Amino acid sequence: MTNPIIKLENISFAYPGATEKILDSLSLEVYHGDRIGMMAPNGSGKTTLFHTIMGLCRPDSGTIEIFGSPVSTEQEFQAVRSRIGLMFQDADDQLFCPTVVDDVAFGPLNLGLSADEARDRAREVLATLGIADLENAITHRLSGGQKRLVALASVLAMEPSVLLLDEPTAGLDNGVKEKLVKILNHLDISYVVISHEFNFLTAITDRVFSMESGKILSDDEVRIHQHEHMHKLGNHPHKHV
Amino acid sequence: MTNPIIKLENISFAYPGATEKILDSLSLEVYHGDRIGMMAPNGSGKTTLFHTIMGLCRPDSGTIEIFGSPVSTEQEFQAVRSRIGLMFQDADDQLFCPTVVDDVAFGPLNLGLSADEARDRAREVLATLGIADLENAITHRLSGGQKRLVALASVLAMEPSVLLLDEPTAGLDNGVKEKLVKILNHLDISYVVISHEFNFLTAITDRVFSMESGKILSDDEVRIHQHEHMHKLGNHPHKHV
Amino acid sequence: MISEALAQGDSMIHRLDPCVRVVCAFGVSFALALSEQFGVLGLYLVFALVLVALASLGAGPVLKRLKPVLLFVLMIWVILPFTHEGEPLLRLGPLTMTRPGVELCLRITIKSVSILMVFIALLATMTVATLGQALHRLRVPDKLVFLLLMTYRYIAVIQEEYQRLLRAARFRGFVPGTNLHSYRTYAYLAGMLFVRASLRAQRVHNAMLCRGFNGTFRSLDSPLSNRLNPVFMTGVSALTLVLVVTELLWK
Amino acid sequence: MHISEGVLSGPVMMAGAALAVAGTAVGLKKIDYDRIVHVAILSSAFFVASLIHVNLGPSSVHLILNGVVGLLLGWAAFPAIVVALFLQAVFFQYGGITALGVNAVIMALPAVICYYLFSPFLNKGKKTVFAASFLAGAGSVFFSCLVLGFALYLTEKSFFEVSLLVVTANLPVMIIEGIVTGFCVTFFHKVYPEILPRPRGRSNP
Ligand SMILES: Nc1ncnc2c1ncn2[C@@H]1O[C@H](COP(=O)(O)OP(=O)(O)OP(=O)(O)O)[C@@H](O)[C@H]1O
Ligand SMILES: Nc1ncnc2c1ncn2[C@@H]1O[C@H](COP(=O)(O)OP(=O)(O)OP(=O)(O)O)[C@@H](O)[C@H]1O
Ligand SMILES: [Mg+2]
Ligand SMILES: [Mg+2]
Repeated sequence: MTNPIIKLENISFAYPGATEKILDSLSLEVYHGDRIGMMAPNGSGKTTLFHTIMGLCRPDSGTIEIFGSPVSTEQEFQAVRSRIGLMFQDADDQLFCPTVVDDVAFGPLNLGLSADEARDRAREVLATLGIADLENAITHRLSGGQKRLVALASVLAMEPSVLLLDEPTAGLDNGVKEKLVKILNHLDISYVVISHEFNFLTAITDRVFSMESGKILSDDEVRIHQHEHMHKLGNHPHKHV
Repeated sequence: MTNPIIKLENISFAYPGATEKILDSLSLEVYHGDRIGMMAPNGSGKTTLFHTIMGLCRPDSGTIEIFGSPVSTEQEFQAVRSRIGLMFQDADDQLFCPTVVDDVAFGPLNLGLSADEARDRAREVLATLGIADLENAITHRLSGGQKRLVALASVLAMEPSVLLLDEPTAGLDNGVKEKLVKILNHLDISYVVISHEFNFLTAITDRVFSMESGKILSDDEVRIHQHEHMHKLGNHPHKHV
Repeated sequence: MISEALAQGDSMIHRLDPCVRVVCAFGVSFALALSEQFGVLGLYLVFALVLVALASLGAGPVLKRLKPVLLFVLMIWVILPFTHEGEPLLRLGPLTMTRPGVELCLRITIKSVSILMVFIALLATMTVATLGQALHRLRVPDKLVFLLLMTYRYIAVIQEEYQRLLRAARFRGFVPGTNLHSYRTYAYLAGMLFVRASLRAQRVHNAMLCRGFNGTFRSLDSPLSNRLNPVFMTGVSALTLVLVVTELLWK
Repeated sequence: MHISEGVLSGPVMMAGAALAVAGTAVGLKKIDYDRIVHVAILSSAFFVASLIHVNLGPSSVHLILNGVVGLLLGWAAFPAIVVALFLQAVFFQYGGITALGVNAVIMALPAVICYYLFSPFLNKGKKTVFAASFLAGAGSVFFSCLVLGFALYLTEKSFFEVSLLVVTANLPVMIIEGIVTGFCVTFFHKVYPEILPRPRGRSNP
């Protein structure tokens, strides 16, 4: 068996000043080829978990190994950060350059590519996602769905080995969701996706985890949870879907 | 048959400077007791529609009647605005006062109530929504779900005759969603709700509309759309829900 | 980032009417800033310490908040005594400390530390929401009070937006340095903040219109009646007056 | 950039307070009810932006950006800056009450001056916009230093060296502010020109 790409072991974390542990001896392994979904209530720590993997929240205890080597200092995290593509919960937070191509090229420029190389890389990725025509569009004037795709492009332009997607579909309509499903199913990359939508998750992942009291719950518990939920809605008059 | 509360007739609207019509001879009638859902792709003009009803976007052509009388000037809109409760897509935009009670009392104060009456009204509404304990909380410290409920409270404190809710559930977990479903099903008020979530909409509304090329589509078309969508997902391996 | 931790307490000062606290803070601060005599300044220092004690604030939080001014004070002690001309007091190798230099430093130190302690004890112990209300009742123009409260309200929102933007930049390999790329990136981040602030302002203005706003600000007034209000007000006024008179007579 | 509490002499303090009150009054008068939310939220943005630290060799300096605020708000920059400084005092104790007036003048007066000097060039070509806003950014910091130095000098003649020191120490800051303001305003120009003031004569700042 190969080594995990991301390996968290007994990670505990509380925000400074807070007493409650958001992550409590949490362990997680992500292997090459994994396509994992994550579905858990608001505030259960999903975003915090992603930030811990990226080295933005430093755990109080536990170890993190990424690509087989332990990371704990800012230098070590900086070295691996560009190989993990994190897509934010809100695409608006991720797009800060004036035009789409500037934004997608921002990461490659930081990786040390020349301006021309970075621009070429950006164009390539935009073409792969089918949004080549947006190249010179002003980022903040894009529609919600377009922003999401550009954010994905700007993450993919770093050529990461694994993607972390934080609620990629919140506020998106079904058309854009289906486009995302297609794109993700065609990308040859491992990913972990947070979403509150079961249908979306099942369409793009092989397993769905949940989180409760700072720990990861396995597939089975999630399934039970879902049945219960659907039952509750069943009490209200609602159309057959 | 009674008169419609809101009646839009042949409304056309384009943002200044833009050529494309966001609303294109759109007509809509909302009657007393109506519980309407609205589900349409991003950028199809749902928020614009709500803003047109409130007089925040002035249509280029067409007529608006609210509570039976035509409105077109700022004065006329000001007079009816407080009787329509619009809940914004982003709760942060709506909660602009420093504390929760200030915010909920802001509307009643503008309606001419005395400070004491306004405070009482605010407390009452907070109690109805089960968040009386938040009264003196600082608005910007609230969690996403709490903000949404306080925004609803601040709209309800105006005692509107009809509610317009713009994506009240975006980014909320199922717990908060269920709470909203319960609250909305117990309120004796007409409303129009925008949401991208079919389950949520069917739980709280009697009909679901959609929008396409600047016009409203009726129930049937929406239902077909949904079936189609579910079918597509069926192609991917996914768990039974 | 912005914390109003000091406002949480429940001391005698916390229970006073905010208007009384604002008026006292203004009066004492200006009287203090205009004093020159060491004796009087010493008394003000004691006065400020008493106020901090009355507000039951721990030494830790107060010292933490005094840190910027303490650093400033340290800096002037290193420079001013040696650069100021006048009667020499002490020779340290090639450097000469002058008496007027030392006196000036001492005066600035006492004044700045005392004024800030008065500020911390009386004003930092209320939330900005309360402060805004107090200013409103003290007839500060509505527009200014509104500006203060609204600015306060959105600082946290915009601060979070900035943190997320910066984080996004760092996740994409941005390492700040002294170069054009870094400055441009920061300019874009700051520019984005202003753009989003402006777009948000439009939405907030709309939200206000929807809730019946028509240009007049109304607010919930909640004066705290407290037996101590007049006592405190009189006490502080009397003490300040005595100190001002002493200062004047001393000359 | 500010003067600490307890440094200024009475007359300087009072003159600063009077000027600040006057500037704020003019600014408030220019803000109508449709614009007040805009001014307030831009003031929050100014507060946050001024906490941004950028590298300068081995150390770092924080941005000031009063030039940007001046260009965006004109006279309304005065009350916006006063409010932001007051909130800084409340949250960080960067100052108290008595120096607020002088500090407001230090930051806001140059902002308004730069608005009048440079905003006419903001609807020109890209290079002109960059140059004008570079000058506005660097210039407002420079003017701020001058006002600060002048206030110190009026207080105490022996502060002359300190004043000179302030100006020279801030030379690199001026350049950084110029560059950042230049990029910032060209950013507005490209992505959201509506935020920039319209050419004067048609509407009031
Ligand atoms: N910077 C912070 N400081 C203190 N507490 C925080 C901070 N960020 C998040 N929290 C708290 O940590 C908990 C977990 O937050 P997190 O954002 O990880 O949840 P989440 O599962 O991503 O929720 P959501 O579904 O709403 O995105 C929440 O209770 C939140 O209030
Ligand atoms: N202030 C504006 N100026 C110019 N164009 C705008 C403005 N606001 C919205 N638009 C455009 O109008 C169209 C409709 O926007 P609207 O916000 O009404 O869509 P929506 O259906 O609410 O979408 P979403 O589901 O993303 O909220 C979009 O194409 C948008 O880009
Ligand atoms: Mg999250
Ligand atoms: Mg919308």
